Amino acid sequence: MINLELPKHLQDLQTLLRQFSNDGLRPLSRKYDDLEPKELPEELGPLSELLAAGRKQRSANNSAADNTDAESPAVRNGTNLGTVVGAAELCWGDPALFLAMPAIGLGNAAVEAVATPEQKQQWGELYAAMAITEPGCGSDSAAIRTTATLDGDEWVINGEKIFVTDGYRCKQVVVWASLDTELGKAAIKSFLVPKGTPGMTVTRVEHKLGMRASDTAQIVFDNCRVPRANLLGDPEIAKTAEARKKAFGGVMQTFDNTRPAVAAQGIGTARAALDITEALLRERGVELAYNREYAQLSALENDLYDLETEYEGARLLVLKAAWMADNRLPNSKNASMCKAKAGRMVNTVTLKCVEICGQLGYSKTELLEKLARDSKIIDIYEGTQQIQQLIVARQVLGKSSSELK
Amino acid sequence: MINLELPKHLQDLQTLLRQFSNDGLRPLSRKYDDLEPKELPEELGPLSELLAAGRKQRSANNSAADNTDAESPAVRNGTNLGTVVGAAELCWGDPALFLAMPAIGLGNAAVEAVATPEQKQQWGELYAAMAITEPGCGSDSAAIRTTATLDGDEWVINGEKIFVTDGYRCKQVVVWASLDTELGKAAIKSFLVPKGTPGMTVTRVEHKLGMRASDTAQIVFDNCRVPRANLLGDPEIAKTAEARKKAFGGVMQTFDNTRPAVAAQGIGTARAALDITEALLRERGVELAYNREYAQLSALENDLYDLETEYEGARLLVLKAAWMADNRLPNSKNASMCKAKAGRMVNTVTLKCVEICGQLGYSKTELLEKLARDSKIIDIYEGTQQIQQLIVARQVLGKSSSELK
Amino acid sequence: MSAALFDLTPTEDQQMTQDMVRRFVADVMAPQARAADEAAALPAGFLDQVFELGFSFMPVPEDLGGAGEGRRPVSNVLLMENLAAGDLSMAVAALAPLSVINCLLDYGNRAQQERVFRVLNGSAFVPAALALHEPGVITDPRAPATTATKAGDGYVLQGTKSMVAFGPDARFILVTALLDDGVAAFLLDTDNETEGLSFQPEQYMGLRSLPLFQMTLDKVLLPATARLDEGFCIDGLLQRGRIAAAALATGTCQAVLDYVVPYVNERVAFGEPISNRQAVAFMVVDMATELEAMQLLNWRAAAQLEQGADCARAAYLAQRHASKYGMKIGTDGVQLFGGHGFIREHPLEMWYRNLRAVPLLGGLVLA
Amino acid sequence: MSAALFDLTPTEDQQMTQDMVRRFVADVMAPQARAADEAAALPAGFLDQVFELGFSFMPVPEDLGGAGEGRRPVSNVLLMENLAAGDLSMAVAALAPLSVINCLLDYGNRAQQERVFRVLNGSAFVPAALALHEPGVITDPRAPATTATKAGDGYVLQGTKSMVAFGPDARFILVTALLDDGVAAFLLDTDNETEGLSFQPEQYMGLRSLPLFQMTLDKVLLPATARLDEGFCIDGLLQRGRIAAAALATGTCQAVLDYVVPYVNERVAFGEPISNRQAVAFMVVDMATELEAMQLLNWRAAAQLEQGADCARAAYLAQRHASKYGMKIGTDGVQLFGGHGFIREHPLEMWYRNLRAVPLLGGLVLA
Repeated sequence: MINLELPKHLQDLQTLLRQFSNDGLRPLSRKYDDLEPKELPEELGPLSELLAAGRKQRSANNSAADNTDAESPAVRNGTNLGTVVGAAELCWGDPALFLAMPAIGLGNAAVEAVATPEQKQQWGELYAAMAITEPGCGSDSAAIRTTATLDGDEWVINGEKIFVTDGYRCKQVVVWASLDTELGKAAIKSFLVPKGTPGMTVTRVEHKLGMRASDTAQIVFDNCRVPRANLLGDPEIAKTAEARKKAFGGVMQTFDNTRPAVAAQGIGTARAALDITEALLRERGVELAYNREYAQLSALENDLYDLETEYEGARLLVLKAAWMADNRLPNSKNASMCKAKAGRMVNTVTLKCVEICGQLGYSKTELLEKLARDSKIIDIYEGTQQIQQLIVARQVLGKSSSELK
Repeated sequence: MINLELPKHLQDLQTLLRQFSNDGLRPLSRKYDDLEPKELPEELGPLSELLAAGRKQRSANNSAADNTDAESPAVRNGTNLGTVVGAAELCWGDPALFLAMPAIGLGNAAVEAVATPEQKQQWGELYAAMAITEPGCGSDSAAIRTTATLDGDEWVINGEKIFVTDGYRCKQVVVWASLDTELGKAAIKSFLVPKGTPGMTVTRVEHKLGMRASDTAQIVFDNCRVPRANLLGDPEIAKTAEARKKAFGGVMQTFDNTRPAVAAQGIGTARAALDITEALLRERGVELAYNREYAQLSALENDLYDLETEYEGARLLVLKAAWMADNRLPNSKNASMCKAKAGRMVNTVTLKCVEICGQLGYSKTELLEKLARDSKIIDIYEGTQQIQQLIVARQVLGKSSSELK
Repeated sequence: MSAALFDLTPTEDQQMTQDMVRRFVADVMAPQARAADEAAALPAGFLDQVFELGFSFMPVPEDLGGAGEGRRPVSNVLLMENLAAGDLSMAVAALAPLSVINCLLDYGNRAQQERVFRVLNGSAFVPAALALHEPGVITDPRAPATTATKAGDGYVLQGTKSMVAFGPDARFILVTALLDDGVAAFLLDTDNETEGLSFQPEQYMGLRSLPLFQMTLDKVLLPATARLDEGFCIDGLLQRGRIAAAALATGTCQAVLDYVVPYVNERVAFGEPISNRQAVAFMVVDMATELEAMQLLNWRAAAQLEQGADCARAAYLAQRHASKYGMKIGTDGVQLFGGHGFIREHPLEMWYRNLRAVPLLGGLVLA
Repeated sequence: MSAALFDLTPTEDQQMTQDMVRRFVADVMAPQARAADEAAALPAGFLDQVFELGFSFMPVPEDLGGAGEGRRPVSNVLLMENLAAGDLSMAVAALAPLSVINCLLDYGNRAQQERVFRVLNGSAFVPAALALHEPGVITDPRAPATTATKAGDGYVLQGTKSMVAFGPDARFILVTALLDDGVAAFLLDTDNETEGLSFQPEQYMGLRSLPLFQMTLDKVLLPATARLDEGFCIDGLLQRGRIAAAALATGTCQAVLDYVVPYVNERVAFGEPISNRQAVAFMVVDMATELEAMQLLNWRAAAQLEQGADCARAAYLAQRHASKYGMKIGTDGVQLFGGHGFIREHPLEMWYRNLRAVPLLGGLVLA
């Protein structure tokens, strides 16, 4: 039955996280944006544990409400929907602090998916960064030049990675490297490298436009050796063209699943900017009533309604993509659609809110200018606007990547 | 010295044509949009003659003011600037009737440029349509499949042309045909075919969204024979790759010169829509004063200022491209820039004016809905938005057509 | 409670109805749309075929001669999407009587319902229409220029309405008017109240096959029973109109997308299908993306309305999105076809004209 | 009359000045811009180097110690474009005193001009600034919250201003205030009128190397001679600000375009330069197109102002265009660089932050 409201257990989650964001994150926003610390903001450790504890308790109390595990129910509102709802609420608090929270990233997910219990035990507390991008490759993951060569029972890794979120603060790095650069995508594998492994050096921590509470590192691998078992997943290189495509497709699918979650960062960040703007304007007598005709509106109202429209459209696209994943419907197209739309939406919304609020919007007195800085990367990382459009285009038009480049 | 106002002789021309448009064209607008006649609207013949007479007299009186022919003046405001100013004013009157005026099109220009006095005498009164597009080729002129084969002293033409403006009403057709379809662009030549030549048949006159006072024809050439001398320009096929490129470049340059003129249609059409809209709103107390801050504006005012901004930006780009041509500055980039901008601007402006004016905008009571229909083709013909962007991109980025497709 | 889950699956009933409507659209509507637009008239027999489908019968209570399915905004939205994918003008014509029925179900009293439902669900299609629009450049349905004045037991209506479907052929017309600083609604029965009532045909950029009229009310006297009960709420009515407008836009845009995709894949320029170019492909991506967003925004509004929740914001945003992106999809459709989009051989130019009507459709149809 | 021709050619003088300024920009400004932004301070010695160039000296009449070139809005616009191409924050700092001079040339009396020009064209750079902005979310320079009240021979000013360049270091500050329902302007000399005057440093998203302050006027008493003559016109002042803002945006956008073109041609992804993709190439085309339009719109306004014509519409449209497309170019610049645009190694992110200031720049600089 068509219903686009969130179920009670997710509304409860929103309420809880909204409070957490408001009381826990917002008070730290300006401080860590100014500091741009290399180290993890000290409050984030305890806050993350609080979140994790809450998650554990909720899943104990509410397993009936979160019906993912129920026996083939007609429709599921499960982990994926919960993830996007949660990410949005925490980014409403602060997108940079959300990004900086330990162990929420792709790296952990990649390890959790394939590591054996013994490995996890051996590797210790998991706080893994994901190292993919290289100076010569942006969205073109297949162009990776970092290599891994088997020498006895160890992989020897050489190469340079940039834009590694958590790269400085993490305890492990999951690094993408090629077993044979001649063989293209199929030869790309991921390896877990614990911090402190000789040959792995963090050579720089970036200074950034936004997301400054989070660390973004450059990491060099110089004959860095890890045990053979640290290759995550299947060590074989696919032999046939078909198998190669499939192997890389598997790697890329990790992104399909995370794109709605990244898009959700845009949802929460945009909502924060709209809420601040609307509150400031309410003090000046501007109230959105959602009932007047265009010709009766002020420019401010009209523009805010436009932003609300873009916001709500993006939000529902994100919920749909997550809902499809929960219900095992193929969602690659929708995942990219929602990332593309949310990425451009959050940039438009936050920049326009700064403009609408004039001097105050541009000033550091309010968080609007910060949100407009944080927002920009959401349209870039985990696949730029342009890459998402390519993915959607190929699916809508039924094209291969050689036909539509 | 930087000055972006028009010189007196062009302002006088504007005043004159504005009156002509208002008194001569506007009263016919609705009539011929409704009728969608195959034949030339009867009033257009006399009106065109009136225009031509005025042009002749002005050039006699004002040759000092139009300084194109003056001996190397520092700066020229000549034919090109005059053409875009004139086209804009007449389209302010009615873009469809402007397009329908006999002998203003590309065909005449092409003949005037190369025909000998004897040929002109022989061909009689010139009212030539230009036949380029074919069912299988849109903006890709190089893909032309119509052929011309020399048989004794005659060219034998075979093929099918579509979207020929004036194709039904004209007295001659200038048709693009290939001497050898294997040789690509370099083998494309243009031929003058007088109406009534056996083998040339108008097979259809299109029914259109807008520009309905103008005729758009489909013409079939079935062993259509014309004298050898009816090939316009150089009959040789360039031998080297370099020479071929140059030969086709010459053909394409015709478009460089006409693009600002087509863009000017967008300027006049948009101005008409804005003037009607602003007059209607003035009656309701909305007046554009160009002095209030954003936060003090109504949605209507704010949107109108946006449209005025788009309009004025496009208008100045058109004037610049024409001014460059008058002053012999290479303007291919600017010609495409102004066509691209004016094409999307006029579509945006006219459609928005319809929306702004609500019931009245959508109704046939006003001309706004007609302008929104007429406008769409301006972003398509003589090179679509996308083709113009390609041309600009190749110049800005220094790319060949094989690098940037 | 399973009903409270986020869900995008139509019910089985809805799916069955959709299948039926889609067959009707493919067999009856789409093939006739172009010719009807050219002729500026509905295809002969179309309204009777619509009547056979029984839309107007479904929501009416059983004791008033209907199927008793009740008010179902979500089902209405699915119906409207599907019909508009066939043709917007024909869809509005088909839905106008249902809109009067929906309005009476929400705001009419028992006597009004009985009177109207009996006639509209008789033995053939009987035209009925809303009269919410007024002519002019700045109008406000929340403060109409048309006035109602109490006169004895009844009311005198004075003013001019615009875009009234079917005009003099409409048996019932629902008119809004300003009464004592508030907006009231009146049910006008053209069999009885003809004194002072006149109609003039109107012509528009699009919606050409839909007969639209200006209606002049010159001291038209209505009985007290014509007024909709005090439960009437203009904001509620406008919300239902916004949802209807967005649904109609969604259907029309779906038709554009479905028509455009095969064309850009087949059309060759510069040696390749034009869809191999990013500028073309990304235009199609934007179409597909905003079409999904348009539908989701509106489904949310309709579901809220159906659940009795406040749908003001969702309906407002849905219609704004549909107005903006509906027109964008309309003009991009023509653009992708180039010169072929500009000629009336293809339906693109018709969709372009019709999609400019989206901001006005809420005055003609209610979800 | 040759002057009446449409012409886009700078005069020879203007061309010579442009060449000089461009060298200064390339040698002095651009190389220091990034570090200044990080340090949130102007580079040491920069203002003195600006003083050497003599901008503030040029328009001042000879008998007041200047070069006597007079008010030249077009030349000012070219200067502003060029300086902003080097760095926006440094450009605004360099131009703030000239803006006070321009204002006094238009609206000051002889005594005011003498007093100020002598100081500003002394032996070193002396800061001076405009105080038009007020803090808050909805403000209106045509109806400032700061008030002026007549008190004896003079005026008492009460209120708060924002974005005052140099703050306490500014020797002269031009303040607007509401006086008897009209906006009046006052020349505040911080050497004399310090009672009730206080400053608080402000921080913004961009313009970081420019020192900006909130200025509180708590019953600040000004002599009658501080008021600009009755010729003062707030709309005229705002027009001059709009033209300045558009010129500064144009220069900054030019810097973005110049930086982006080689990058997209060199950066390889999926086996080719990214500029071989239409989505990238067309983004650059839009940048180039709107940059040209921005410049032309503003040149028209400046030329009208210089010719004494009404430039209200042209200036208004120029600033609207610059605000909208300036930000678009700013964000597209970052987008084209992807992750590299987001880090402070490249100047893209600084331009992104600075270009969001365009709607506010008219309160800081006058053409």
